[in-house]
Amino acid sequence: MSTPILEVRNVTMTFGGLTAVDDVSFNMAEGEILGLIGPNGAGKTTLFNVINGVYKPTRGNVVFRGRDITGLPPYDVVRLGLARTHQIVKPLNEMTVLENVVVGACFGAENLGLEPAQYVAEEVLEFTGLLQMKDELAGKLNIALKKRLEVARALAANPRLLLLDEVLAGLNPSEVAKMLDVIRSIRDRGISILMIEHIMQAIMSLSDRIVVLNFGQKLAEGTPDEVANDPQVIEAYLGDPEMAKRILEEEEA
Amino acid sequence: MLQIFSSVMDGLLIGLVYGLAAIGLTLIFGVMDVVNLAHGSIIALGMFFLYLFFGAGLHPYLSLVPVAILGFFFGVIVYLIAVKRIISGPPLMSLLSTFSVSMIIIGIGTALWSTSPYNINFKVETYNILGYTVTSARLIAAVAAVLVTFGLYFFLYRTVLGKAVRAVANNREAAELMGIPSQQILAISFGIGTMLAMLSGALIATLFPFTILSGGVYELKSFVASVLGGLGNPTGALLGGIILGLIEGSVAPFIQISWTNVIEFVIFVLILLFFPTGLFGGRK
Amino acid sequence: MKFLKSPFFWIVIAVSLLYAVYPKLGNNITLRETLVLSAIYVILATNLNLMIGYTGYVNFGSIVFFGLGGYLTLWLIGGYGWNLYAAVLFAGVVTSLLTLALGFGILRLRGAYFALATIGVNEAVKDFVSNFDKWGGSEGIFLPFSTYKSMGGAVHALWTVYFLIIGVMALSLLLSWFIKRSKFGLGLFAIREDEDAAIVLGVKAPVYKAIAYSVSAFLPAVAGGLYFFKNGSIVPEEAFNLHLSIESIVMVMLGGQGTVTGPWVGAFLYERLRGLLLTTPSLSNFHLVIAGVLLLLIILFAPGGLMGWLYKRWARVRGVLE
Amino acid sequence: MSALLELNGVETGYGEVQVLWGVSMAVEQGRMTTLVGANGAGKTTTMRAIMGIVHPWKGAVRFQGEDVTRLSAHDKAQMGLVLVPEGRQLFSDLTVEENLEMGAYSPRARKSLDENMRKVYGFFPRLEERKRQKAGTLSGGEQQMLAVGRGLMADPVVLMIDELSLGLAPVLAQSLFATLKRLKDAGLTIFLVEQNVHLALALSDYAYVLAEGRVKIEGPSHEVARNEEVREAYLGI
Amino acid sequence: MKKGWLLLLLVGILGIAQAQTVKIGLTVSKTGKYNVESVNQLNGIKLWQQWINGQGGIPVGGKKYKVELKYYDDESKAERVQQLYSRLISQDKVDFLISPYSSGLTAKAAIISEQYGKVMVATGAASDSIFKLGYENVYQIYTPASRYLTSTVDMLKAADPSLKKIAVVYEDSKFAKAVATSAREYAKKAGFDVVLFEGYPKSTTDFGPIINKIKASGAQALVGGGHYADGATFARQLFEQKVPLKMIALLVAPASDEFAELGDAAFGVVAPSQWEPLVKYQQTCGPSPAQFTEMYQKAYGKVPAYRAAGGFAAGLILQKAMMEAGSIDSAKVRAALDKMDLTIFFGKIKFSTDPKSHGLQLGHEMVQIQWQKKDGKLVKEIVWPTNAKTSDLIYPIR
Repeated sequence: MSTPILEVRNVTMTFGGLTAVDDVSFNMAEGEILGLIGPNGAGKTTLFNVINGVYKPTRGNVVFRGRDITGLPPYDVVRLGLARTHQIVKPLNEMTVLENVVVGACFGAENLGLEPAQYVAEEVLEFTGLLQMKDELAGKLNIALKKRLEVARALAANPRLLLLDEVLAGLNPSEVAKMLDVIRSIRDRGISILMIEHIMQAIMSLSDRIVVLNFGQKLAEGTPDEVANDPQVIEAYLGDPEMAKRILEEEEA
Repeated sequence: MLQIFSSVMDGLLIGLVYGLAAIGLTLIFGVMDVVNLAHGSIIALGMFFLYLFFGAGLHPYLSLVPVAILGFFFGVIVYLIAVKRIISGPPLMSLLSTFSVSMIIIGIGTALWSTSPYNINFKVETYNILGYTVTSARLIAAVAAVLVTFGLYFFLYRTVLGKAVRAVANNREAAELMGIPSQQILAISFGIGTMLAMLSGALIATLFPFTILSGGVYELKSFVASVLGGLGNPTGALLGGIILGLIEGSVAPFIQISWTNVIEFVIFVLILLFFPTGLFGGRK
Repeated sequence: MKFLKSPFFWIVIAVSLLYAVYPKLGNNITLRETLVLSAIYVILATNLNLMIGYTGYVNFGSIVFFGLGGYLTLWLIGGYGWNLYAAVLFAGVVTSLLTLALGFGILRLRGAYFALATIGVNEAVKDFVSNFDKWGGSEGIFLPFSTYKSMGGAVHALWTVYFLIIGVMALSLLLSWFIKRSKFGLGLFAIREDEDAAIVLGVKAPVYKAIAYSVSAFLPAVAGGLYFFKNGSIVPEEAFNLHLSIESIVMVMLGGQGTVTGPWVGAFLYERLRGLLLTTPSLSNFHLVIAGVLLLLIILFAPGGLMGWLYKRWARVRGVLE
Repeated sequence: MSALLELNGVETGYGEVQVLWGVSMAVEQGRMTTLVGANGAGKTTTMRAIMGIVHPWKGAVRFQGEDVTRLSAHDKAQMGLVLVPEGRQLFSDLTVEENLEMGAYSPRARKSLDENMRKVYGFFPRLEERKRQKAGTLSGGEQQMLAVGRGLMADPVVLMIDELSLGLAPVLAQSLFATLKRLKDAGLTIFLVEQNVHLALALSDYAYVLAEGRVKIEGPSHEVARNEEVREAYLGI
Repeated sequence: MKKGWLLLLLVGILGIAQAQTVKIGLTVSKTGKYNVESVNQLNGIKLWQQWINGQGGIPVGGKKYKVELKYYDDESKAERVQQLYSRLISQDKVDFLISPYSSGLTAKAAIISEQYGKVMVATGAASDSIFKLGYENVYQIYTPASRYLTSTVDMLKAADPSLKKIAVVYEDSKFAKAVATSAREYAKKAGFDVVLFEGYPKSTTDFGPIINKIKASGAQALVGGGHYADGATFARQLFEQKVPLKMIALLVAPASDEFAELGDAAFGVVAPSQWEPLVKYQQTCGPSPAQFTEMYQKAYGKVPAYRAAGGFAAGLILQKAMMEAGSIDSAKVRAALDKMDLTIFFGKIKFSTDPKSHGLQLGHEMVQIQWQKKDGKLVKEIVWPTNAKTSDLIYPIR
């Protein structure tokens, strides 16, 4: 088997007394789509921040394409071909859509000059269906387009691995469908994807495998089917159907 | 030995007054994240308000009361005109809007009182304690600074309104949800911060001569003191003021006086760089 | 040579030539002295804009560059007999390098903390220089009149300095323009909009910021050298006048931060306005008040400045005036 | 009988992005009403629009028969329309007791401050144990207790809770819900946003399902719970 | 016919030319930090203009030149000074210049006057260093800083030959530092022990640290100071802190009448002054000190301070030089100034012609004043030099 594109080894991240990520390990194969799910506050976004270098983990390592990138600042991580999007979109508001994507292309893996970056950006915008609004200010886009812009910017960096943080949240079904198409075609380009998502239908159908986090710990890992039928997962994430009954019973007792 | 003792005592006494000025600055920053660049000119205004009441025949220490009341309302007005609209904007906006208030105050002040120095001439006793000479004005100013600080603490920790100020500082939206009228509280906080600045100005006026431009020096000292103590932390600001006074007092015997400022500002920048939340913890 | 096709480039050249030629033709010294002041303002505002407008960092103590440049220049000329050109270049380079080093430190601070630190740096330098005997301490440095004689007499020397200052003004504008259209500028704008996002997109923010800070120091330092050479002397309060720092911010805001034309127009208008207020007897007592009210109105109601307002009205202006 | 709290065709959003597209709801006196829906469906925005933190662009909010659409959040809170916001939003630098006291800021609630304080401590004895501690130092569960307790201190006519069990261990969530049930049984009107659909539907009387900023389904909770459509839209399996 | 008209016109022009004017330009700090001093100085200059124009103008080479003053507000700011002096020379075409108030502004103006070869009489500027930069057209009226406190030291030595320890404490400004530095050298030569030599920053209002140092040094007398505000404060705090000094001599502040407002703190304080209304110089031209004082009082309703006298003196000296030169040509007037050696109501006037210090004032001397009590009221008395004194020095004061 070839080297995994990403290895997360025993990563722990604490803030003050709070442990946000607790000894999490998993591997990702080249070309894979790996879903990362778990209740709010389970540490998913923190884990993303550790992987792309926003945080330096308290313990553990992140290895990208065989190279230890633990503690490398995000701008160096992008250079190596690991790009990401943000759950809470961070558009460069006062810049146009095109300029936003040009930033991604300029400072991404290829380290392009302004002019070639322009071509890459236009190509990415076309691919993500944003081309006709390339001269709009990014701050004026609606949430769906902003999400797509996040993806376009990350894609312009020409990554080998893309981290997608809830790119479907807040989109309506037709927008979700469009975004899913975009994600599939990204995969078809040979880019590996690690994605955090809440919309189960989507993540179940897209992912090759799924990792479930709960209270910072890895709760389960496996194919969508395996995970969906794991009772622990159902309880932690979907809510325990028995709990209500217990409350009602307690009340009566 | 006596010189060092005298210097340290002098530093401590004046440091309390610096601390009071710094509390005014840091309170406003703590509650609404606004660095008030009108702070210095407001201090100067406090000096002149005292001068006016003194000129009208009121005893300087009695004049502190109307100065405080005037200061509070002045602060509320400044808040409503210049700060309210931009309070959620980027920091540059509040820096510049308070700076423009400063320009307006200094402009009007210059037109009214020119830039020449004024004095509060009243009877000052001199005491000699173990060879250390101290004037009643300095002692009273220091004591008044401590009393006002205690008053502020009582207000912030023992009254509902004071607790509401802290609540708004902590989480404006949650306060609003709990029925606390946050805009009113912000205006009140700005008023109190302004009042403290004016009071410290008035106390300084009982010690030293002043011009409408005098505030600048104390504004810079307030910055240093509040950064030392951690921006947004009133106790820290008082301690920062005392430390500043002690630094001034204790280095004086050993170096040329004119180097004191260099030392102060170098400490200021170093603290900002290496302890951005100050020595006693401030807001992030 | 794509820039040769841009109307903006030619506007800068034309205005600078007009600045240079007009007073010379009429041998109008008064106008020259007025324009020097206006040019210095443009230089300060334009370079400050690289930090405030492009990078989003509010530098309240930008005047420290101007003052340091002035001190280094006069010290080298007065003490070591350097010629003016070598001295101002050296002053510019040294100031830039010092700023670069400083930048790696204080640019870790954001928002109000950075602004306060820059005030602290300016005041620390001012007080240090006031005590620094090699630079004359509080007495400052005075140039012997013979310095001007070696430049073909004082009249000639002062004209030369004037042309140089106009040159620095043109350079400032062109530099500001080139940066805006460069990859470097793109990185800075990304930092201004959202530094964390920029870092994640691959912008080496710490390095970019420090370089922008350092670049914004170079031409003001050169201008400081020229200006104080023209004055023939330098003292700490004039060199590190915090007020002028803040006035520069007003100019940037007045014209519109983040644009190339904004600080230029803002500086020009501010100088005119100040002049008008000061020379009108009924207003001169209130010039500070009027300037303050004006600034407050801009902040409260037109935070984009003049250019922001123009862009909103006539989007096409953007194509000609950067 | 007209409802205690009513929304009529409320539309709102952030900047130019519209989130709610004509939401109408009614919260009846003495009932527990719940609002469920996917992430991003607009539940929190609905709560914020009711309070006036986000201003409704169109439509009206009526409380106790009065149009309160244009009132500010603190005015509504003083009238007894109280929201326990998502993410707790405690005054982390204030002590537990001070937080509770701030809950009772409005003149209406301050009258019964002591009595309410006793009640809250009765519900959450842990809070009394820690009343001198700063709120920021509490554990997640204690913080949620304090958030609810602070809301109760306001002497609410309607208590709105946004994401009660978010990020809480199941045991803690369970005990909080048990408390909520007791409050409801004591006659308090509750309006709940909850991600744990099973629980929310099992405990509440009436439910609204929100999707894409519109109310998709409404009805008595036990009916909504049996609705396959809901399971599909929300749970995705 | 036409020729007749032209002739008439020509005669007309010549007729006007007969009543000639000489234009003198300067800037005044109507606003800013030098406002009070500068306006005082202007009052003196204007008084001179009225006085000489009242006599029909300055008699130069058989013609009479009326004096026209042209002045602008420099806001006490350097950048305005250069702009305005350029304007005075190139646009207003003035014939001669008088300096702005203060050494700092004068230095800026000097560069402009020098590059156009215009003569500038400097008043209100006591710096030595301006005159060591190689200027050829600038002439100083005031006693330069280096000699400000030297006569104070002489006076102290005369009053108490046994006193040894003195402190020199000065404001850290160009002027005061220069004064203090030369005072220290002079005192050392005179056999004093300078136990403390220290500057304080310009904006100082709290002299506590300085006073602690003075006490620790064991100094018996103090010379120093800076400008008005700091000097007054310093004197007050020295008094409040009961510092045991036998003599206190401060620059500038005690020379002002407002100093009396300090009350008991003012008592005994000594100051060097450029000029006092009570001086008894025997002038060789122009009004006597008493006449000047009377004229000034009539015009402005108050006793002239030395700055006003300096203003008048600046005009008078320019006038004298023009008369000597018999021309208003700059080069000739410059030559006349170089040769000048006379005594006016302001004192003796003689300029250095050494190229290394051209224009520096050599002749004029300071007088020493002391605040004393007469009938319970504070009054300024001249106590030095002995031939000019109105009262004896009170020594020691504490």
